[in-house]
Amino acid sequence: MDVWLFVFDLVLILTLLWLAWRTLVASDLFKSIVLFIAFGLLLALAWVRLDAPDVALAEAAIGAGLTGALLLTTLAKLKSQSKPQKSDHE
Amino acid sequence: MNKASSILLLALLASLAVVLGYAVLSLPGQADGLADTVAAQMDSSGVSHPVTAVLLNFRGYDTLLEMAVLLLALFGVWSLAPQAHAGMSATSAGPVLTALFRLLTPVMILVAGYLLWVGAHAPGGAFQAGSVLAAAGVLMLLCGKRLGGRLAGWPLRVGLVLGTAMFVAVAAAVMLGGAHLLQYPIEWASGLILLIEAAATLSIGITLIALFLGVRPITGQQP
Amino acid sequence: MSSGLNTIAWIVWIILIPLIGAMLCFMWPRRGNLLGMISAIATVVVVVALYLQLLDQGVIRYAVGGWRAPLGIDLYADGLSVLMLLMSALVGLGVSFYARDYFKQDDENPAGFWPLWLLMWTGLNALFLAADIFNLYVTLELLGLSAVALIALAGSKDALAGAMRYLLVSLLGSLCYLLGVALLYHAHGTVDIQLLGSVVTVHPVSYAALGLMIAAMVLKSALFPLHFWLPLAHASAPTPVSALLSAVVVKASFYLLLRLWFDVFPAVTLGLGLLFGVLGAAAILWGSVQALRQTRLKLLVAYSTVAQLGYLFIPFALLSPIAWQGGVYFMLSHALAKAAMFMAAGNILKFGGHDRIADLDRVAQRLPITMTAFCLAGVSLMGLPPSGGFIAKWLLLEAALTFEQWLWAAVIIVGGLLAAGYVFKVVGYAFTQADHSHDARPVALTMEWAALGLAVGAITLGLIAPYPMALLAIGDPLAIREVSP
Amino acid sequence: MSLSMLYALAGVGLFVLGLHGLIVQTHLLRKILALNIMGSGVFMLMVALARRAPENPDPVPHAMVITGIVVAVSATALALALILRLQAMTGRAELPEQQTRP
Repeated sequence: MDVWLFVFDLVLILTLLWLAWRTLVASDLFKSIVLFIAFGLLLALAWVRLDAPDVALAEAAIGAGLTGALLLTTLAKLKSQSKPQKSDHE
Repeated sequence: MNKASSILLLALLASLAVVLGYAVLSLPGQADGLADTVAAQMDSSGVSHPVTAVLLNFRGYDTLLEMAVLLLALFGVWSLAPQAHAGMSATSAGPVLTALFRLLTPVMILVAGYLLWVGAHAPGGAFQAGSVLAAAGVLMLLCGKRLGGRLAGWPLRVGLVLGTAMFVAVAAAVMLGGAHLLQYPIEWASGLILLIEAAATLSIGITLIALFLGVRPITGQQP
Repeated sequence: MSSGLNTIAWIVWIILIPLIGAMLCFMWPRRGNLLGMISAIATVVVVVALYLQLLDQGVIRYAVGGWRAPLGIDLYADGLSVLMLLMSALVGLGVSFYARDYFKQDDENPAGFWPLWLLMWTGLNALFLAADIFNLYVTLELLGLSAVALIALAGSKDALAGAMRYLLVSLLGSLCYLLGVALLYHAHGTVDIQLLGSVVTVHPVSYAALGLMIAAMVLKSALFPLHFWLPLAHASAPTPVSALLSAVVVKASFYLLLRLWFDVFPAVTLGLGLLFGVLGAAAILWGSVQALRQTRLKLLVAYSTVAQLGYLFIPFALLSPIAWQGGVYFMLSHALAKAAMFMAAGNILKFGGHDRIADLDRVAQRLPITMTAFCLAGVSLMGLPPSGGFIAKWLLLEAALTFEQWLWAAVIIVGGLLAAGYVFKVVGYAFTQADHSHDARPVALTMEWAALGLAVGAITLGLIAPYPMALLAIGDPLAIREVSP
Repeated sequence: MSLSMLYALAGVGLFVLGLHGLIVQTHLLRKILALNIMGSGVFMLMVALARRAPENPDPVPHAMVITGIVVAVSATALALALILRLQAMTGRAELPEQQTRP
């Protein structure tokens, strides 16, 4: 195996794990979602490395793209819903 | 959660990770699963791209049920959601973004068509095409476009159901000739797969847009 | 004539008809009740047709797409799967009649009860006929997500929280299951149950997959102490949905557990059975005591489900063919009795506008059909003759006594006594006058008769025991023939 | 260690990480994110092990994962709609038993 490719894979995997962890513990929900979208995009890269271009396309479009958009609109709606009651950042 | 129980949880999860990791490492290092079996039957599948052959032919029944799951998610969201106009508030995107999105939309629809077409012999297919279509729709919504009241009723419902309905119709129609469910006649296989995929692309796109909207659109017939 | 009918692949239509029905109800919401009832009746007819076909031809294996496993997906019907299909068909028919009057016609929302319920029925039927563990994952999701949406239809705070908890539990279970599927596929290169059964051996991967998949199914079957999500979800759902969830949906994951136990992992399950039995016994005792303590009728019925599900796990510890027969019979009679009981509770709730047990206020005189249904269902839950519950407990007791397992016998008997306690608690209040009376709202007659019909079914099961037993023997899914002398 | 085993172990890692998040996080949106990460872990294991013979990757798991991704987005959409309704009704996007003090 090519050493540089191996290093690349290792960095990719560690970044994915780090992003997943940050997504779950980030203090701000908006930040969480953005990290999750980044996670999805890097995951698509991992699929390419694993010779699964079909999965990569589906992941980039559905997994990262649409799920991300869904999460962001939901967060916006959650915030506008809770505004009338009390200021509540989460 | 207090400190003791969180440490206990970490220990439990760490041992789960070790057990699962050990199981993974105990798998044979060289194995190609069903790759050869799939390759042997590619000629009679109607397409030349293995993943599409598995999704639409060999394991087409899974895909049929999966379309039903997508439809189910929409039913669930509609039964939960309030009724509202089918659009975002008009101020979602600034003028520059709006212009950019206007430009992007036709390009994305073209990309969706290409992905659908290319799926027969290269990476791509209905799900990827449908989601690109949905992305185009979402951009249009962000530009302040709305679904007219007349389109929001019956035509929208047809669009949502079309993919699953076409899949079921083709799957059942081939049984008229005495074949099994989803057993396409070889000479028609590629045509039927394209037909199913085209309908599925449209429905997946529309369903994902409707899920993004998250409201039941107000229909035209209403007083 | 019979040969012509026998060549039709009913097995496929059992899955397609409710799916088509769901789409039709979505397209024409104004005709929802009519289209829904037609689909429900057609589904029942097709299930009966498959039953007759099975009696005629024996076990049926059907290759979807004409490819066979491992490349394609097979459908498989034996006695156990057809028994489950018949059970869901009976309960489903009763629920369909009941729901027609329960949900008011809603033109504004095309995605109401009928499309969701018919998709759930699709998922159930597809699950009972699946012979492929990945296909089973898709059917599990179909089932879980439709159940969530149906619970949330009630719209109350409790229902939404119950639905949310159910969704989290259901998705967690599905993901664990899917990880097990992934491990098994990569170890053996197939996802077909029959092929897997012949190659799964003692190996780390087998144990990891076994643990993940069994844990997922135990979580979804709400075995004590993993039942925490069940009572609120089942009690706060709309009544027809409560009936479906308690009667059929939890049984679907138990059915899958049986399939995994007997067909995929026969080589590696040693030792787990006793644990299941102990947890089942704990569920019987704890669930019954909780049921006794409830002040709300629907919650009482839901906790009774926790207790009754415990009985299903006793055969794992007894490991005798008679015990397995008893367990399956228990599943059938509990399905009918519990559906009837939830419907009766729903009628009482609708009638008085509340389900506080202490304020039932002579409901027995005022809703006699409903109360009869409640009592008959109670008879089956307690296990009194001549009900289906009696036969089931009799078989379980026989198995326990043959092997001199006194402790299990005691648990079975005490569970019956506790069930009598909570049933009579309700019946007692139903005959007494409350301190202050409430105004009552009318209950549609079909809703009363649907409950009574299912309750009578639960009793009748006690009189026709040979037929289900003969059906269960087709294909020998519970390995009864091998073991018995 | 081969590439596919490395990624498969990463999949196990994501699964367990997500499980931890699902258990300890109280906000429902985070629980949904956690479930999605768990799902990604399962998908990664599935796809990674499909290319243990790099010259002959197995297409069947790829198809299964595409199915899984669509199922995941369906479940996520339903969950988000449910969270919105729950918050509209109770003012909080948490389950009653896990609510932190206001």
